[in-house]
Amino acid sequence: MSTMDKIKELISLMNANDLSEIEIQEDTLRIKVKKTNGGFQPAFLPSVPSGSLPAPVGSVQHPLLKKDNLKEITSPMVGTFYRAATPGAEPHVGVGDVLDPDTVVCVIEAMKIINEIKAEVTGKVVEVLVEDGMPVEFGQPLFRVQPTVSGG
Amino acid sequence: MSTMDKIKELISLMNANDLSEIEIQEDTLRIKVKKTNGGFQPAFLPSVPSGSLPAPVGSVQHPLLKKDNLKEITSPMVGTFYRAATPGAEPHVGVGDVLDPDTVVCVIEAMKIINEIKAEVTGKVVEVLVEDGMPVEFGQPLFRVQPTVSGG
Amino acid sequence: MFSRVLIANRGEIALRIIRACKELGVETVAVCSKADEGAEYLKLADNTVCIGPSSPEQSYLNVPSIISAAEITDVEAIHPGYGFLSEASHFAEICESSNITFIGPSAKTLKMMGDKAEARRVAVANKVPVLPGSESTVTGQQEALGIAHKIGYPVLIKAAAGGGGRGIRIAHNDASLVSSMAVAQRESETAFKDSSLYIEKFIEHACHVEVQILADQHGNIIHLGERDCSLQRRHQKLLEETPSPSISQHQRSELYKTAVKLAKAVNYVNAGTVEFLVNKQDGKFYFIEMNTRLQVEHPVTEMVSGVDLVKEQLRIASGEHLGHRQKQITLNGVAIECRIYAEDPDNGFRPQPGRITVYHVPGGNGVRIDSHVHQGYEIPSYYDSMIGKLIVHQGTRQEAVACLKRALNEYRIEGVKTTIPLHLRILNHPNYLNGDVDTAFVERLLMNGG
Amino acid sequence: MFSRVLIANRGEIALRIIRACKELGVETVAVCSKADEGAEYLKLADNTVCIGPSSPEQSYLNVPSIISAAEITDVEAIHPGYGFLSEASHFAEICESSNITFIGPSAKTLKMMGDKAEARRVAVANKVPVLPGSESTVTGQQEALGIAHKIGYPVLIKAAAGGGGRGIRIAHNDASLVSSMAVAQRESETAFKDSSLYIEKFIEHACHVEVQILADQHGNIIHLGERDCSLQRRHQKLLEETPSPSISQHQRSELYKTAVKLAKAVNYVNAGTVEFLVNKQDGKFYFIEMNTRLQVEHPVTEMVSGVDLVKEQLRIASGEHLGHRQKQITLNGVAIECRIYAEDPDNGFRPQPGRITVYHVPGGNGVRIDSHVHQGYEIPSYYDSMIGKLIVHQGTRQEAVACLKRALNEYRIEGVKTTIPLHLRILNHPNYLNGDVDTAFVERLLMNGG
Repeated sequence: MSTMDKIKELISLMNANDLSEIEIQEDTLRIKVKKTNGGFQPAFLPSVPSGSLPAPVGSVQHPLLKKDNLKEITSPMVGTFYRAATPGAEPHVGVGDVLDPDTVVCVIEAMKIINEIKAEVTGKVVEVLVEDGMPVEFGQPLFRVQPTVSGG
Repeated sequence: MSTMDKIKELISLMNANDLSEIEIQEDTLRIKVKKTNGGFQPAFLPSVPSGSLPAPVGSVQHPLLKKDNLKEITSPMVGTFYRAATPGAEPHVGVGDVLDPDTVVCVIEAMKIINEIKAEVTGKVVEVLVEDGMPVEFGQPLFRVQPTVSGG
Repeated sequence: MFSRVLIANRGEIALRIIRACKELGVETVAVCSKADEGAEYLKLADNTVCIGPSSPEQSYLNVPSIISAAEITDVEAIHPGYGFLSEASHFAEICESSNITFIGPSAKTLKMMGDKAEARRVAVANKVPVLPGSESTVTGQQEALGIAHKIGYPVLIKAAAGGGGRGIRIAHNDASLVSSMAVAQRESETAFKDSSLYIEKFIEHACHVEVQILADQHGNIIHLGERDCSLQRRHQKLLEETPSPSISQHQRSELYKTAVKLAKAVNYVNAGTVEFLVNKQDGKFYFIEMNTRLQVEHPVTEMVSGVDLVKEQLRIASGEHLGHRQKQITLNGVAIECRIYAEDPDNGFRPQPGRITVYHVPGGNGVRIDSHVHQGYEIPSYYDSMIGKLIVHQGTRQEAVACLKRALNEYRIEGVKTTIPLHLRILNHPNYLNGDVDTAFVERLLMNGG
Repeated sequence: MFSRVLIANRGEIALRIIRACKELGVETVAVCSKADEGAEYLKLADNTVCIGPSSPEQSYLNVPSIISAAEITDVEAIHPGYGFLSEASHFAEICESSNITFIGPSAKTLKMMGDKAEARRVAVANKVPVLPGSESTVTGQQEALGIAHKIGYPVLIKAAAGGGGRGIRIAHNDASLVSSMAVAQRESETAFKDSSLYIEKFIEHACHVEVQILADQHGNIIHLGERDCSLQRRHQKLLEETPSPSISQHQRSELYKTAVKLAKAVNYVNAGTVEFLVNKQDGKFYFIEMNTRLQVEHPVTEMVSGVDLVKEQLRIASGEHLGHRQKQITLNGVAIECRIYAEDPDNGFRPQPGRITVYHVPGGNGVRIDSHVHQGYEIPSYYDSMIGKLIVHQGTRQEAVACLKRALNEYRIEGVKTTIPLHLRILNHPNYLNGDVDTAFVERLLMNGG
């Protein structure tokens, strides 16, 4: 078995068995296996569901899609997301549109200023993740894009 | 057995035994097994070393001896351990003495009352664990005995 | 002050006493059963002695073993905590005869106030109002029925040697009196080796208000205000607060006067609590009993008075004068305590022994936590299921309730179920917020589902 | 009162403000950087907005992002906590122009008191004693040397825009003045984009005593006693207490009067702190600066006064009258705070980011914990290394020290090293016990080895 295969098998073993650490040393054989530490990640009770910031549309992560090398365009700022520069106008982009890095995909209004957001990726829009007029936070995924040049 | 098979067996051992860590080193054999800790056992800093209760003589456990089916005679009460009924008298028993269940092995003084402690086991005294005149707590090992009838 | 003290108890109250001793520079000897051996809170004591197997009878109630542990560690005094041997006059007597100071009242006082019928006689003799009922202990059925007919149903049946809500039953008619008596006597015989009972009038809408007393060996007696412990489930306290939201200033000062009068009459020494039942309909109050020990709920008094009751107990027992005069005591703000039990609310609040896999406690302004547990702690099945107390202190009752709610929501306990959701239900109930509660409030809440 | 407030801060102080808001029934919006995203304390807020990457400049100091977060969540007010934007007048101005209440003094006050030279002029004009030194900011070397020669060495070099001990240096002669100035200016330029400094006389044996002020929008100003913050390491506070063990009753009341006079002179509104240096040799005191915000060490004042400073800040900012008059304020007992830092004492007290694998905090009577961490918490490397504050409250200083020691010994933290052993060293030092400390005490202690 190759080293890579061994590592892969170890990782799947870890995932399947809730381990946190495996250590091997093969010459005079040294093995170390560690279970995930029952310590707790969530220290506090979950608070009431958020009132003002609605969950972004389709914000649930799709690991399978992600594996298919989809890229996300995320918000570089906090503000209000608009698909078009002016109310009633056509959205800058929609599903199926082809983007180059300079394509303006939306605008985000912050402190009364309209900021144009560029794709910064080449590809095709697969999904629009935020509804028009909704607030977005820093780093929030806005679009999911199938890149045409390089994989993720 | 292959390394991978070894690991798999170790993992199933861990799952079956609620262990958090196993460490093996095969040349001059090093094994380390850890029980699931989850949080932590020692919740508080260790306090200052105990003042009044001295560590009993030879109270450090000898796992190898234990494996050899040695039995312990433990204290059934809190009090002061005396090897003889009266000061200066011969100890009830010593290393090498053969005991039957009714043999008085020592006395423990509690609340000014002298309590005779019986062996409750058949065998030969291998070790006396507490020095004459020292305080003992409930369950504290007093003698180590090699049983002659049945194993541990 | 003593140089070394043995703590004849376990869990949170043992830790509470260890902490007080440490702050006073007193060395501590903790005792433990086999079930508690190795528990982390014991490591905070200077010394630990294992005194017996897991069952309380063979360990924390095992007088010879505890006395023997005290002798081999050469302590000067024993703090009994609450429960277990804290009100056992024979234990206090043996301490006295072994030249060990029992941190509490004298064996004589324990005996007098521990016998509820005797306590009642003392109260009556001192013009302290008592509930209509049997004047001494009752063992016969006919006698019990006669009393019940005289005072009228419903009546309360109490084990003379009971405590902590054990051995208390309500009877609404002759049949239930007869059957309840039988059960109560059997229970009491098992728990306390004493089957004598007494019977008193049961007040349907009452609140439970108790006054904290401190008295030194030199005749000084003060009170530290009251605690309202009306929120009970199966006669076991769940939430306590001070001041009581149910009584007037006039009632309050009457209760204080009465409690101090009674304590003086019996030459009371050390910390004690005089319990009263207040009839919410006519405002009359009645002496129930005197608890001759530290109470579980003592922290609420500490929060509003700034007086450390356990340190005071140690000072009093070592012969010091009370450090505070009555007029120096000011009671500031409101304090509320929630007793957190490891119990399964979906299963009749059955105690849930087991391992606490996640444990994180609230903090911040006005929050106090008294607990011996930690992440990874294994709750033994042999003892009380209380895993800790959350106490808050704020300027007003409204603020205290708000603080308590936010603190309860910060708790993070996994591995065992707790009474935290029940506490939140109580705190969110409009009647609780209005101070409109009585001793049956919690049972009514639970009967109304959810 | 506001219905929704945004908290422009992180860590323990963000949690402190969330708790106060919850207790007042105010909805909270927490903001966070990418490094703090998902942190457990954020889940106690009603809402969280990620405002930028991990670096403070792009997140917690990012004004447009914070204002934008406030706008999309429709809050009425912003609480800035301490540090970050808490004393930034431009931020307060933008809040004002965006119709968002900045919870703190006006932008004008922030600007005036934030400019140390201006603050000094205001003090002098109001006959508040100040240290001999530069009357305004200094940038030139010759000017600095001239002042140093006039007031005599040693002198202190301070960044005009500094805070939290940053940008402070001592010079004992011309050469060290010249080199220290260069470093201080470079540091200050990087940190605050402002290289102006000022210079003042350095007092060798001084204690740092500060007075807590509360003022409403209706002209009512009160003080809540002082805090002694002499125990510092690299000009960063380590342990704070109230009352100060170093000043007399007379000095105390003089300090209170002076602080209130200054606050009145600048029409101060909200919570503020007037800092003084007290010369231990002649007892004279000097105004240093006014901190126009909540202080890290505010809990010690809360413990002795019973006043919740954060709730008061919210009340004041929402236009309410002060809930307390000066004569209603009584300061009870002694409170001490230890700031627990995740730092490696064997490695020059370098901050130790990393995962806290074991975390158990002390509890019991008189103990308060303010902390946002928990078992499993990952300390980010971008921010302050303080992981929590332990505050104790007792009747006397001796009791407070005893309580603090037993509480520090109950802490159980693994995965990162902390300053707890250093705190214990301080508390066990005879000079500390005697109250014989000054601002150089800790440095001397550390120089005297292991």
